[in-house]
Amino acid sequence: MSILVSRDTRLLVQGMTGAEGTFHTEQMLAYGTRVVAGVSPGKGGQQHLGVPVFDTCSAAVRETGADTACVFVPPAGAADAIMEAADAGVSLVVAITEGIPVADTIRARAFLERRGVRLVGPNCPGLISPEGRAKVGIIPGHISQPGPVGIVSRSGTLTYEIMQALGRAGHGQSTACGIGGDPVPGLSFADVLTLFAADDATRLVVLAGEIGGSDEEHAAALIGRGYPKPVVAFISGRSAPAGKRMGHAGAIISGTTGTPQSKVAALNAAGAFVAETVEEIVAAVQERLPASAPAAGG
Amino acid sequence: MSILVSRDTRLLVQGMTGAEGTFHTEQMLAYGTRVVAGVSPGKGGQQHLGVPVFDTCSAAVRETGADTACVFVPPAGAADAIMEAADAGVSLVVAITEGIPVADTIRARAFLERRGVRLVGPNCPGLISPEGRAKVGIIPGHISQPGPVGIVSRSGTLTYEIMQALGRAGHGQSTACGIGGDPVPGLSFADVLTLFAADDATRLVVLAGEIGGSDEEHAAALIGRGYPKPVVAFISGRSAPAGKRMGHAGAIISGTTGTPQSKVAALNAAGAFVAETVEEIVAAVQERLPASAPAAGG
Amino acid sequence: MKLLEYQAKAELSRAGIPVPEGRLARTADEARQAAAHLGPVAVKAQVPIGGRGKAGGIRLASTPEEAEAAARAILAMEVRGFPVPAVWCEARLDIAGELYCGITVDRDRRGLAVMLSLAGGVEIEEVAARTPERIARLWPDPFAGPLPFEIRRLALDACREETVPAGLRPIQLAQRLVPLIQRLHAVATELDATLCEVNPLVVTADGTLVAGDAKLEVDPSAEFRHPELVQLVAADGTGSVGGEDPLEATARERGLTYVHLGGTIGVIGNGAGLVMNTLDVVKQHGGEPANFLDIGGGARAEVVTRALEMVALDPAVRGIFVNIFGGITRGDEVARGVIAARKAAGIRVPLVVRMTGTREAEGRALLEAAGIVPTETAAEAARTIVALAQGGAGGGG
Amino acid sequence: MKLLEYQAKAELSRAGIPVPEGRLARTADEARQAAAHLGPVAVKAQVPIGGRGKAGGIRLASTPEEAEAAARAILAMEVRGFPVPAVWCEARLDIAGELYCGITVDRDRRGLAVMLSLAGGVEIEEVAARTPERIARLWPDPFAGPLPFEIRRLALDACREETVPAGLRPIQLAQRLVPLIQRLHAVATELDATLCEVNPLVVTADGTLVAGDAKLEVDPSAEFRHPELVQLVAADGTGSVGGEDPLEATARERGLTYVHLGGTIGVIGNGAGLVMNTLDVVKQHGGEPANFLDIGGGARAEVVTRALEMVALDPAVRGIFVNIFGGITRGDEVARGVIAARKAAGIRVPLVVRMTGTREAEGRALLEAAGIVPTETAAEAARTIVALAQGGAGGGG
Repeated sequence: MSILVSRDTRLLVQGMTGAEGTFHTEQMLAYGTRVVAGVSPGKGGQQHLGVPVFDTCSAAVRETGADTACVFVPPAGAADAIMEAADAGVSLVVAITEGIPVADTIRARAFLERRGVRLVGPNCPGLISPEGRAKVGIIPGHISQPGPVGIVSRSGTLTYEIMQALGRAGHGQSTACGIGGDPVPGLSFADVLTLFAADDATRLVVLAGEIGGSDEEHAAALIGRGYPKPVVAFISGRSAPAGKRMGHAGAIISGTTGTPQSKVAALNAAGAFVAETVEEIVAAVQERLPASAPAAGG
Repeated sequence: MSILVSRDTRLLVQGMTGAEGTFHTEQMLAYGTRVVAGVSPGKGGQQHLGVPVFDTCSAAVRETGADTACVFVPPAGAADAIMEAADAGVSLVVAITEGIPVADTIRARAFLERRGVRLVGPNCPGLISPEGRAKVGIIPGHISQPGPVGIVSRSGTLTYEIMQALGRAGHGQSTACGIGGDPVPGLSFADVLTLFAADDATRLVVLAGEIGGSDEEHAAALIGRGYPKPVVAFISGRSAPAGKRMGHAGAIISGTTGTPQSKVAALNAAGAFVAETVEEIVAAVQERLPASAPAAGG
Repeated sequence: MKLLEYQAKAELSRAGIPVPEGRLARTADEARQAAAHLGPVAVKAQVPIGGRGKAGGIRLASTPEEAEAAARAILAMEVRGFPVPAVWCEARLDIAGELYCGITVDRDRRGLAVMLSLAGGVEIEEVAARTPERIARLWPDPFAGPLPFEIRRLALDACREETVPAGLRPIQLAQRLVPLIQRLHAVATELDATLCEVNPLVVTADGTLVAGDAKLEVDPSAEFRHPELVQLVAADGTGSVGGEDPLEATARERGLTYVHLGGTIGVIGNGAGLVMNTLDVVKQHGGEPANFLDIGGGARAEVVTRALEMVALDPAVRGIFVNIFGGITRGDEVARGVIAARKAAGIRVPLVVRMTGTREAEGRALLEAAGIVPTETAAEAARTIVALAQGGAGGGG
Repeated sequence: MKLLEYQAKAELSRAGIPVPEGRLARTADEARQAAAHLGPVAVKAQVPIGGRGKAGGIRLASTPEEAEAAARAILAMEVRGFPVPAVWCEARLDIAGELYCGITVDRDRRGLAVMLSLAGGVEIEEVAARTPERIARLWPDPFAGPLPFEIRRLALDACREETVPAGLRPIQLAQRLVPLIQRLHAVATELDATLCEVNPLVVTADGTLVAGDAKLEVDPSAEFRHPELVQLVAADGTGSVGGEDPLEATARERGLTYVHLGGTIGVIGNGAGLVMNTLDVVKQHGGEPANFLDIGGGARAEVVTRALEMVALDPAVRGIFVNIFGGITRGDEVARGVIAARKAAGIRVPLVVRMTGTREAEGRALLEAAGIVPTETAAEAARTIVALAQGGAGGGG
C-alpha cells in the first residue's frame, strides 16, 4: 500500500491561511489528499479553501478526527506547532518549515518521542503516496505515479529529479518520503527503511543521502543486517569541501564525520548498490525491477 | 506475602555513611534486610557496616544488583539522589528525608513516573514487611510482627502507635507503609490500596490519613468502586484549625480543601469504617479479623 | 514565607512582567513625595495578607496631600491583625478589565497549576466556589514548563463565553499571555514559589497587561536556596507566616515546629501525626489544646528541654501533656529532658508524660525518681492532664 | 555565528563561570595599559578560528612593555587568514592541569552532548582520534538539562585511569563540575549554541576551575532570537563563519545561500540537494564548480536575478549552469529572471539553463526568444557548459 500516509489519512494543516500554506493546501486538495482541518490561531471559525479553520490543534482534532499534521508555520513558532499537533493526538507530524533552530527541533523531537508520535522533517518536502492519492507536503503531484519504488531522501528537489527520472522509465512510487536536510531530523533513513521493509507495496527502495552526519551509515548497518528488499543508494555532495554548510543545515562535513567516502563505503559494504548519477539510479532500478516497467515512459 | 518489599529486596542505602544513614542501616541489617550497597559520593570503595560503598548508584546497581533504594540524603541533594537511583535501574525508591523543596519533589516524581519507578515518600518512615524480615526506612523493628493487616499512613509515629496497639491485640502486619507527610507524595493512598488489594497476605487494610489535600477522598473513591478487603480508616488532626501547617508540610486545611469532615464523610460513604481513636482502630480490626488474633498479645 | 506586594512586584518586574510605576513609603511624608512624582496614586498597605481593600488598607489619592493623608491613616492601622510597616504608592492604571492569573502547587496533580480567569479582582476562592467554570487550568510539565500552545489553549478556554476586555479578540489576549505566563512560571520556579498570583492582572484601555497586585509565597522547605529573599522579608518583619503570633514567632526563632492554638493544655510529641492525634485525644477528653509542638524523630534531651520551655511561655497553659513514641527517640533521653526542662524552665503546671518504646523502662524509672508518673496510654494521659489542669495547680508527681 | 574569545568569556562570566581577569586592547598602547593593570599576561589574538597558539597568535608577556610589543606583532598578523582586530590581555593563571569541557549538537543522539576530558589543552578532535577512551560523554534530556548526578557520573567517568590535577580526588572534581557544567549548559541553551567549549578548562594550583579559553558558536537558524549578539559580532566584523571569504560575505549580506568553491563554473539551482548534485555532475564532466548557490524552493524571478548577479561577481567564473527543478518554482518566472539578470548584470559568460516542471513550455519559449537554449538533462547541461567555458567566451544564445 504505502507508508505513513494513505487514502485514510485525515490531514490538518498548520499555518494553512498563510501564503505558502494556502498554495500547498490547494495543491494537496487537488491531488486528492483529505485535508480536514486548518489551524491558524486567530482564524478559528473561518473556512479556507472549503476547509474549516481552528484556533488550536486540539479543537481541530476533536472536531474533525485529524490524525496527521502538516506544518507550514514560520521557524519561530514551528516547534511549538509541532508539539501542539502531537499533544492534540495526531500520530504523525510532517514539518515542512526550513530554518527551525536546532535546539527547538531537539525539544520538539523529544516531546513527540515521549508520546510515540512520529515526526517527518523539518526542512523537508513531506510525503506522497500516489496509490492512495495522499500528498502531505510540497512534492509536486504531477511527477508522481503509483508503483513499487519506495523513495527516501534528505533533499526535496533531488527527490523530484529521481521521481521524475524513474517515472519516465515507468517506475512509480509506493511512497516518496523526504526526511529533511536539517542536522536533527525526525524519522531517520533507518526508520523509513524499516517501514518500507514491512510495506507490501514496496519492492525496492531508493535512498538518496548526502554529506553530513551518519544517518546513511546507520541505514547501511540496518541493510547489512539483512534487509529484505533491494536498495539503490545515492550520495550527493561528493564534490563538496569539508567544513562548508551546503545549503542544508545538515549538509556539512565535520572533521572526519559526514564524508561521502564513508557513506558510499558503508552502503556498498552493506550490499546496497550505490549509483553515481540520477541516470545510474534509473538503470539500477530498471535492472532490479524489470517487471514493473510498463511499455512506455510515465 | 507483602507489598513493595520482601525477603528478595536488595537494598541500596543513599547517604549510608552519615549519622542517620549509619544508625538506620544498622537497624535495617539487624532486622534482616538485605542491604547490599551504600552510596555516598566520595566514599566509594570503602566498606561501611560490612556493606560496600559506591560513589554512584549506577556502580552500586551494576555491582550488587540492588533493586530498591532508601534515601537518607539531606534535603538539598535528596531529589537528585532519588533521580539517580531511578536512573540507575532500581524499581522502588523510598525517600525518608524531610524538608525537600516541593518543586524538587515534583520534578523527581515526574522523572520516576516517566521511567515506571515507584516512589514512597518523601518525609516518610518507609516500609516494613515482617514476614520477609524486610525493613526499608526507620520503622522500629521491635514493634512489628507478621500478620494479615496492611497499614498505610501519612504519619510516622502514628503508624508506630497503630502497629504497637494492633500488635498487642495480636494483629500483625503484612506490610506497613508510610507514604509521607509532604503535600506531593510519591505513592498515594489509592496506589497502596491497589497493591494491598492484590496481596494475598493482606486481609484488612488500616488507612491512617490526616488533614490536608484530597488523597483520602481519592482513596475513598477507590474503595467506593468496590474494594475487596475491609478498610479501617482514621483521620488525625480533627481539632486542627484551618490555614495552619501542622508539622507535616502537607497537613494544612486550605480554604475548604483538606478538612477532616470531608475525609471522614467520603470514607464513611465509601463503606470504610472510620475510627475516632487508636483504641477504636484495634476494636474495629478485632471485629473484622477475629481469627487472626492469637491467644495472647504480641 | 510571604513576600509583601512591593517585593513580589519587584521580582515580577525583574522577570519582564509589566507592573505599575510605584514607590515605597515608610512615612506619610514619603508618600506625599511619591505622589508628587507619580501623579494620582493608590496608597496600599504592605501587609502579608489578602483582603486589604475591604479592610481599608487601600486608598486612592489624587493629590500629594491626599496621598499623605491616606498614608498617615493606613500606617496607623492594623490590617487584619497586621501592623503596616510601609505603604506602596502606585500610579493608577487606565483599567479596561481585570483578569486573574496564578500559579500554585496542585496537590492532586502533583505539580504546579496555572490558573487563569477573566473574573479577576475578587478572591479566586470566591470565583472557584460560585462559578468554577470561569477558571481555566493548565498543568505544565515540571521540566518543560508551560509551552506556548498550552498557554494559548488555556487563554482560549478562559475566554469561552466571556467578554474580553479592551476589545481584544481571545486569540490576541492569548498571544499576549504567552510571554507573561512563561515569565510568571519562571519566577515561580526560580523562587520555589508555592503561590505566585497576579490578581488583578489588569488589561488597560490600550490592551496592555499589567500586574495590578502580586502575591508570592516561597516554599518554607526551599528557603535555604534564597538567603537574600529571606533577609529581605525578615527586614520588614512582617513577611513570615508566623509573623502575626508572638509565640509562633518565638518558636520559629528557636527552630521549633510549634502552632499556637489558644487552649490550656500544652501538647508536645514526636512526629506530626502523633501530635495531631494527641490534640484530638485531648479534645475528646474535654480539654482545649494550647498548642501543637512536634519535636520530630530522633529528638534528644536538649530538644525536649527547649520544647518544654517553649510551651511554658504561653501564660494560658494550665497543664502539659508530653506524648513520646519511642521508636528512635530513647525513653531515658526523653525522661532526662523532661526532668531537666521542668527544673530549668521552672515549670509549675501539671506535667503528664506518656512514653513508649526503646529504653522505656529506664525512662520510667528516671521520671518516677524525679517525682513524675508516666501513664500507659494516651487516653489515660489526656484524662489525667485535663483533670489536673482543671484542678488548677500542682505537678504530676 | 562564531563569537570571539572575549565575547564568549563575557557570556560565561555572566552565567557565573570563572574566567581570568582580562582586558580588550585594540592597540598596542591599550595592551600596555592592560598589562600595567593585570601584571603578567597572555596576549591573545581575537579571531574566530582555533589553532591560534600554533599560528603565533598567543604570546606571553611579563611586563607592560612586552605586552605592547606582543600586541603590536599580533595586531599586524593574519591568523590562519583572519586579520586581528583586537587582542585579549589576560592575567596568567597558576595552572595545575587542563581539562576539556564542551557542549555540542550530537547529530546521532539527536540532542546536545556534554563532553569532558582530562586531556585538555589540545584540540578535542586529536584526542578523539588518538585516545577516544579519554573523552566521557553525557546526553542530557533537552528539557531537564544535565542533572547533578549525571554530571558527577560524567566526571567520574572522565577521571577513570587519569591523574586528577591539583591533588583533587575525582569526586571533588566532580562536585566542582556540577555547577560549572550546569551553567555552561544554561549558556548553550540561552544562546542557542551549537558549540560551547571551554578548552582548556584550567585547574589552578588551589583546585579552582577557570575557563582558560572559550568558543561559542550560535546556530545560524536561531540568530533571530539574539539580535544584540548578532550586532556585537558584526561590530567586530570577524565573527561570522563566512567572514573570511569576501564573496560569501557579500552573499550573506544579500541573503543568498552561497558557498565559494574556487572553480570556474558558476552553479545555481533550487534546493540544496539538487545543487549539491549539480556540482557533482559538473565535476563528473570535467568542470570545477565556482560556487554553490541555492535559490531555495518557491524562488521567484527576482531571486534568480540576484543569484545570477552574485555568481557573476566571481571573476574566475567562465560559465554559468542554472539547474531548476520546477516543482513549485515556475518555469516562466525562472526564464524571465534569467533573461532579466543576464541583461541587468551584464553577464557575458556562457549560460546554460536546464529546467523542468510546471510552466516549462512557457519558460523554454521565453528563453529561446531571448536567445538562450535550455537543455534537457543535467548531464547535457554540464557537458555543454564545461565545453563552452573551456572555449573561453560567448553567451549561450
